[in-house]
Amino acid sequence: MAVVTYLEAIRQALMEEMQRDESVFLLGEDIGAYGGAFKVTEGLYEKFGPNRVIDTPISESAIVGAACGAAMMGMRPVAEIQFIDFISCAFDQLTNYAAKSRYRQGVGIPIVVRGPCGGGGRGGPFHSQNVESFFLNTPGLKMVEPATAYDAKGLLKAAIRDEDPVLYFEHKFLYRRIKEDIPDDDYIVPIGKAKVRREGKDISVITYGAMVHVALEAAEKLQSEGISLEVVDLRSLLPYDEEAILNSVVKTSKVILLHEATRIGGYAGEIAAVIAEKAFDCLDGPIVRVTSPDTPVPFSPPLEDFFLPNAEKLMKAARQLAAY
Amino acid sequence: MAVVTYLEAIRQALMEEMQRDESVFLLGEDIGAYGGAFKVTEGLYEKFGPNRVIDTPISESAIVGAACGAAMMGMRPVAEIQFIDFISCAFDQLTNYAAKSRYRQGVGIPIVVRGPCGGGGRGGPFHSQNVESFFLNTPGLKMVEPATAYDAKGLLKAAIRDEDPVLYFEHKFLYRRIKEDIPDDDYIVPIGKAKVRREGKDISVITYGAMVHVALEAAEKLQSEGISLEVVDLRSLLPYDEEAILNSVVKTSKVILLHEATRIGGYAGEIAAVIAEKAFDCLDGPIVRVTSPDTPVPFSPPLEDFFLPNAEKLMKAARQLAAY
Amino acid sequence: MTRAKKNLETTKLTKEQYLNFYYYMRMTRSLEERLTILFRQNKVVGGLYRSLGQEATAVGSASALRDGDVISPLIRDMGAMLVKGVRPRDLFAQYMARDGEGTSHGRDLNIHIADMKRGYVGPISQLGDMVSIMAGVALAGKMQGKNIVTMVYLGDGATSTGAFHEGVNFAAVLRLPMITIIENNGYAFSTPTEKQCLVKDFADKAKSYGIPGEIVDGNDVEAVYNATCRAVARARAGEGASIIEAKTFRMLGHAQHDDQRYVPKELIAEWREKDPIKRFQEFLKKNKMATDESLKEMDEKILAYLEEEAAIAEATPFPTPESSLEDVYYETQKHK
Amino acid sequence: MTRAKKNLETTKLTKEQYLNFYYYMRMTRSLEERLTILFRQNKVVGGLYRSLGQEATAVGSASALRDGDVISPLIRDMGAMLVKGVRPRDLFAQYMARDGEGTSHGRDLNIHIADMKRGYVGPISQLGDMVSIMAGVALAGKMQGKNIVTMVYLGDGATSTGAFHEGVNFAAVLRLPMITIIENNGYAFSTPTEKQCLVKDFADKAKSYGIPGEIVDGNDVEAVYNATCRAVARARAGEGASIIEAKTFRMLGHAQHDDQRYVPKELIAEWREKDPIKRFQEFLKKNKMATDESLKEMDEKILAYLEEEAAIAEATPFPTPESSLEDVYYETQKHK
Ligand SMILES: Cc1ncc(C[n+]2csc(CCOP(=O)(O)OP(=O)(O)O)c2C)c(N)n1
Ligand SMILES: Cc1ncc(C[n+]2csc(CCOP(=O)(O)OP(=O)(O)O)c2C)c(N)n1
Ligand SMILES: [Mg+2]
Ligand SMILES: [Mg+2]
Repeated sequence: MAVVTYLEAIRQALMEEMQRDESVFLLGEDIGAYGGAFKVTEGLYEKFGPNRVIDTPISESAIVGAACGAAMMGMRPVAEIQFIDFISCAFDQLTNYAAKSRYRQGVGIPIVVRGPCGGGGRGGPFHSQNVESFFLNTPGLKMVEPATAYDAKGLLKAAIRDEDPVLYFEHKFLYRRIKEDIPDDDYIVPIGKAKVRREGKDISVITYGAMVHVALEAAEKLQSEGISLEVVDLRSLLPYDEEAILNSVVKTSKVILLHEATRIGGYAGEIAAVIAEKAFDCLDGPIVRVTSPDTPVPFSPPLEDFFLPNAEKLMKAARQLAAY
Repeated sequence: MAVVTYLEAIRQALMEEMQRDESVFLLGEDIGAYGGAFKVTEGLYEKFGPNRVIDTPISESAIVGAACGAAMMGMRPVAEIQFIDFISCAFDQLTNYAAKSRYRQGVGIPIVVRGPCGGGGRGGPFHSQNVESFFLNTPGLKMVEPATAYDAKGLLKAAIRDEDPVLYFEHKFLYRRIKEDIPDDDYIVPIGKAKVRREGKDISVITYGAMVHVALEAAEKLQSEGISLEVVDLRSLLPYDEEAILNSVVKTSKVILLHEATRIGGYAGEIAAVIAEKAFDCLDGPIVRVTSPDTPVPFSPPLEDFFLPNAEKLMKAARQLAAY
Repeated sequence: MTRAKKNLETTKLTKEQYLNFYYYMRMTRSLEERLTILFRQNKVVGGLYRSLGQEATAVGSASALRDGDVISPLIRDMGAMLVKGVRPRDLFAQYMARDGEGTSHGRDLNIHIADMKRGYVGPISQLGDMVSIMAGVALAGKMQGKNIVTMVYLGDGATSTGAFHEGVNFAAVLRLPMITIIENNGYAFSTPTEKQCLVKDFADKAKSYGIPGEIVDGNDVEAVYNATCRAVARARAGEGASIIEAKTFRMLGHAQHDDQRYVPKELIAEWREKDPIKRFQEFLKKNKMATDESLKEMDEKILAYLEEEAAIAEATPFPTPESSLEDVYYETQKHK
Repeated sequence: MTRAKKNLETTKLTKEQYLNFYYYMRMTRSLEERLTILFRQNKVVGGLYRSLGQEATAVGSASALRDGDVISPLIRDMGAMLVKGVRPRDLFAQYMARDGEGTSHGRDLNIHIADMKRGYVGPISQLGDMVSIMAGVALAGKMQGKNIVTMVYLGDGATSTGAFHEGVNFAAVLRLPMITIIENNGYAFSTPTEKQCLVKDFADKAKSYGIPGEIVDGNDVEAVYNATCRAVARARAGEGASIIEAKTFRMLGHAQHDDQRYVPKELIAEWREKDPIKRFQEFLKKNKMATDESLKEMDEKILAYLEEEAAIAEATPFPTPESSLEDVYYETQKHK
C-alpha cells in the first residue's frame, strides 16, 4: 500500500499495464519526453521508449483513427487527448468508426481514449468541459469517470483490458487534490459497477467524478440537520449500473441527480428516465437535477464559482426534497 | 393554397427566404446545378446563381465554419449537410465555435445547418442516423425537426430568421411520402412551440419527426380499444416547449416518450427528467420510452424493420401503460 | 540496395501475372454487371455503385501487395478486394443485404465488409476517415515487426476532408508503410475536381507532407502496378508513406440513380477510348499472351463462376431480425 | 496592372510607418512584460502566453491591412491586435478575468475577444478552426462587395489539424481573399516541427491547394510587411488566398508554466541574436530614423501609457456572478 494521488494512480495503471502487456502503447500530443500537459505520462517515455510512448502531431482525429487501426491488429492503444474538450475533433472517428466496427464488420476496437475533463481550474469554455453526454447516444462505446485514486487505477486497467472502445474521463480538479492508500498489487474496478460511497436513508444522490466529493461534503453537513443522503458513485457512465441505481432508489424513495455538466441534455436525463420507468412505484418525490446552468463554462472566478454545482446548492435541493 | 410535399415545402422556404432577404445564401455539397443529393435545392441555382447557391468541397467542418464566419458579417447562411450523419465531421465547429460565440465574444451566429436524418430507407449505419442527442448538451444551439409539410416550411423560415445557430433536421422518410395544402403567403412556425396533433385523455405520446405519424397511426388504432392517446409533436427540440409537455401530462397523467433514435442517451431522457421533476405529482404511471434499440442502424430490411419503432410497438407499450 | 530491390519488384512480369490482371479486371466488370441485373430485379438493397472504367487502378495497385498487407477499399475498388481474395458471393450477398459468412450480416452496405485475414477492412461512409485507420494498421504492423504495407483508397473528392489531411500527415511523420491511392476520376458526385481543389495533379498533395507523390495513368494496369510496387518497396524498406494519384474517369454516374447529365458527353467519349480492359486486351494480343478466343474463354469462365456465386448468394437467407441486437459489444458478440 | 499595384503597395515606406512598426513591437513586448508582472502578482487568471521574439511577425503582417479587414489572432499575435486597435486595457482586463467593454466579460480567456468594428475575431482554442471561420468572413465580404481581406494566424503545430486543411482548401477553391500566416516558431508546445510535419518549409503546404506560398523571415518586420502586402494585393485584386510562412522562434516556453527544457540552449542563443526589436532598433538608427535617445523616449512613453492602461484594468471590477447566465442566446443577450 502506498499513498498516491489520483494522477499518480492513473500513471501507475498505465505503467503496470504496459509492463504486463506488450501490446499496450500510448499516443498523444506532448506525452513523450515532456510527459503530457499535466505530466500524467511522466517517466513513461524514459521507461518504454519512443515506440511505445508516441508523440503525435496536433491531430485528434488521426490519433483516435490510428488507435483504432492499431487495435484492429491486436494492439491495445491508449490515446491521450490533451484536454478532453478537444475530443470534439475526434467525435466522428469515435462515434462512427470505433463505436460501430464490431457491429458492422465484426472487428472489435479495444482502445482507451483518456483525457482531463471538468472545471474549477479557470480553464474557460474550451478547457473545462464535461463531454460524456455527447457520446451517450452512441451504442458501441463505453465511458467511465473515476472519483477516487483507487478507482482511477482500477478503472483504467479495466478499460485497457476491455475489448471495446472506452472513453476514460479524468477530472483534472482531482489530479493532485485527492490521494489515498491504494494496494500495490494488480486489481481492476469492473466497468459497469457503481459504488455506494455513503449509506443513507432519505435521499439518493446519484453522481460521478468530482461531484462525488461535493455530494459527500453535503451529506456530512446535512447529517446534523437530520437529513441522511446516500451517495452513489456511478463510476461507469456507459454502461451504467442500473441495479445499483434502482436499489438505492428503492431504499430512499427520493433522488437527486448531480453532475457538473450543464443541465439540458446532460447525463442526468438518462438516469431520470431509467428511474421514472423502472422505479416509479418507489418514488416519493420528484427526481431533482442539480447541475451547472445552461451556458458555456465561464472563465472568471466569480462566474465559474457561480456556475459549478457545490455542496451548498446540493444541500438546498436536498432540504427541499426532504421536505417534500 | 397548394398541395406540396415535405420536401417541396423545404424548397419553398429556401426560395422565399432568399427572395425576401439578400443576405440569405446556401452552401453545401452538390447543391448547385445538381440540386442536392435529394434534390431539395433543385432550381435554386438556376434562379439565384452560383454566388448564392455555393457548391463546396467535401469539407463539413469548413462548410459550417465558413457559414459561421459569413454570419458574423451579417449574412444568413443555410448550410446543407448531404446526410445529417456527416454532421459528425462538423461537431467541433458547431459545438465550440457556433454555439459559444455569442456568449464568449458577443457575436451572434445566425446560421441554419440542415440535412436529411432518419431511417427507413435502407441507408445503413451511416445514412440513417438521428443526431439530435449529440447536440442536446450544448447551450447556444437550437434544434428543430418538422413532422409535416406545413411545419417544414414554417420552421425553416423561423430558423433562417433566428439570430442563433439552428440545426434543422428533415426526416428523409417524409420527403416525398407526405404532402398537404399549405398557405401561399409567408408564415413561420415559431421555434420553441410544440403542437398537439391529436387530443386524447389516457396517455400523452410525446414525440417528433417521422414518429409523429407512427403515433397518430397508433392513436387511431387504439381508439377502438378504448385507449385514447394524445399526440404531442415537439417540433422544436432545443429549446423545447416545457409548458406544452407539462400541460399534456397534467391532462393524461401518463406518458410515453417516442423517438427513432436509440434508447440510452436518446432525447427522451431530457423530457423524462423534466416531467419527473416538474410534473411528478400528476404522474399516474411510469414514464415509458419507446425507441430504437441500442445498436447502430442496421441495413438489411428485416433488421431495420425490427429496429425502428412502429405503431405496433407503440400500441403494445400503450396497452401496458393504460393497464397500469 | 533499396534501388536494386525496387527494380527487382517492378520489372519482368510473367505471363501469369499479366493474365491475372486481366482476370481480375474482367471479373470486376462482370461482377458489377451482374450486380446491375440484380439491381434491376430489385434484389440489390440500397444504391449500386460502379467502378466502370476504373478497374485498372484497383486491380493494378492491389496486385502489388502480398499476404499480410491490408487495404481499405471504397466503392470503386471492388477489383482490389477481389485481388485480396473476397469471394464474389460475399459481394453479391452483401449488396442484397443477406446474411452469411463473409458479409456484414446485413448490418452494413455495399463493400463495407472486413476480413483481416484476407487483408481488407470495411470502410465507413465518412470520407477520409479510413486514412488514419490505415495509418494505425501500419503502425501496429511496424510495432509487431510484420513488415506489412497498408493501402488506403479514396477519390479526388475525399482529399478535401480534414481526416485525409490528418491521416496522411500522421503516417508521414511516423514514417509508416502506408500508401494512399487517390483515384482522380474527374468528379466527386456531381462536383468536378476544379471545384474540389485548385491543383491539377493531386499527387502534388504529397509535397505538403514531405513524402513522395507519383502520378500514374489509372487506366493502364501495368503502370499502376509498377507505380505501386515502387511505393511498396519504399514502404517495406522503412522509407515511409507515399501518395499515388491514378488519373482515371468515372464512366457512369455516382450511383445507379445518377444519370450524370452534368458530365460533358465529349469527356465520356474521350475516356471510353481509354477503356482499361479493351486497352489491355489489345496489349495481351499484341504480346501474344492471349487471342480473341482465349480471352473469350476466360470471360465465359468468369461469367459461369459469377453465375454460381450469385446463385449461392441468392440462396443465402436474410439475417434474422433478432440478430440485429447482437455484436454491439464483445459481451454480446455472436458473430466472430 | 496587378503587378503595378503590388509594387505600389510594397515599396517606399515612410518614416512614420517604420516608427509605427517599432511602436507596436515595443508595445507588444512591454505589454507582455507588464502582464508577466501581473502574473507574478497572481492577478492574471489562468495561463500567460508570450510572443517574445515573434513580435515582428504579428506587427508586420497586420500593418499591411486596412480598416475593414479582419484578423483572427492567436496567443502569439497580441501585436497584430494592437495594430488593429485593441486597447491595452482590454488585454489587461481580459487576462485578469475582469468585466468591461472590450473584454469577454469574464467568459473567455487571454486574447479571446472580438471587435468586428476594429477588425479582430476572438479565436477558440481548438486549433485550426479559425481558418474556415475567416474563409467565411472573406466570403461574406466578397458577397457584400466590400473588397476586404481576412487574415488568420496559426502556428506550425496547427497546420496538422484537419480544420486547417479544410479551411485553406475552401478559401482556395472559392478564391477568397484570405491570408493564412503560419508562424513557424520551431515548436508546438513541446513538439518540434520535425515531429509535426516532414516538410522543412511550411509554405510548401500552399502547393497542395494551388495557391501562392511565400517564406519570410518572421523576425524582419519590414520583410513580413512586404510579403503580406503582396498577398493582400493579390487578394484585393480577386486572385484569392495565399499562405505566408513566417520563420521565427518561440523564445519562452509554451506558457509561463513551461520552462522549455526540451529546447536546446544553442537554439535559443542563436535566435536571441535575431531578436526582431533589437534588430529593428539598429536598422532605425542606421537609417537615421531614430537615435538611442528617441527610442528611449518612445519606450518610456509606451511604458507610461501601459501603466495607465493597467491601472484602468485593475480598477475594473470582476463580472457579477449572475451575469454569467446572460447572452447564451439572442433572447437573453444583455451585452451588445
Ligand atoms: C464526410 C463525407 N461527406 C459527404 C459524403 C457524401 N458522399 C459520398 S461519396 C461522395 C463523393 C465522393 O467523391 P470522390 O471522393 O471523388 O470519390 P468517387 O465517388 O469519385 O470515387 C460524397 C460527397 C460522405 N460520404 N462523407
Ligand atoms: C485541436 C487542438 N488540439 C490541442 C490543443 C492544445 N494546444 C494548445 S496550443 C498547442 C501547441 C500549438 O503549437 P503551434 O500551433 O505551433 O502554436 P505556437 O504555440 O507554437 O504558437 C496545443 C497542442 C488545442 N488547442 N487544439
Ligand atoms: Mg472522384
Ligand atoms: Mg509553434
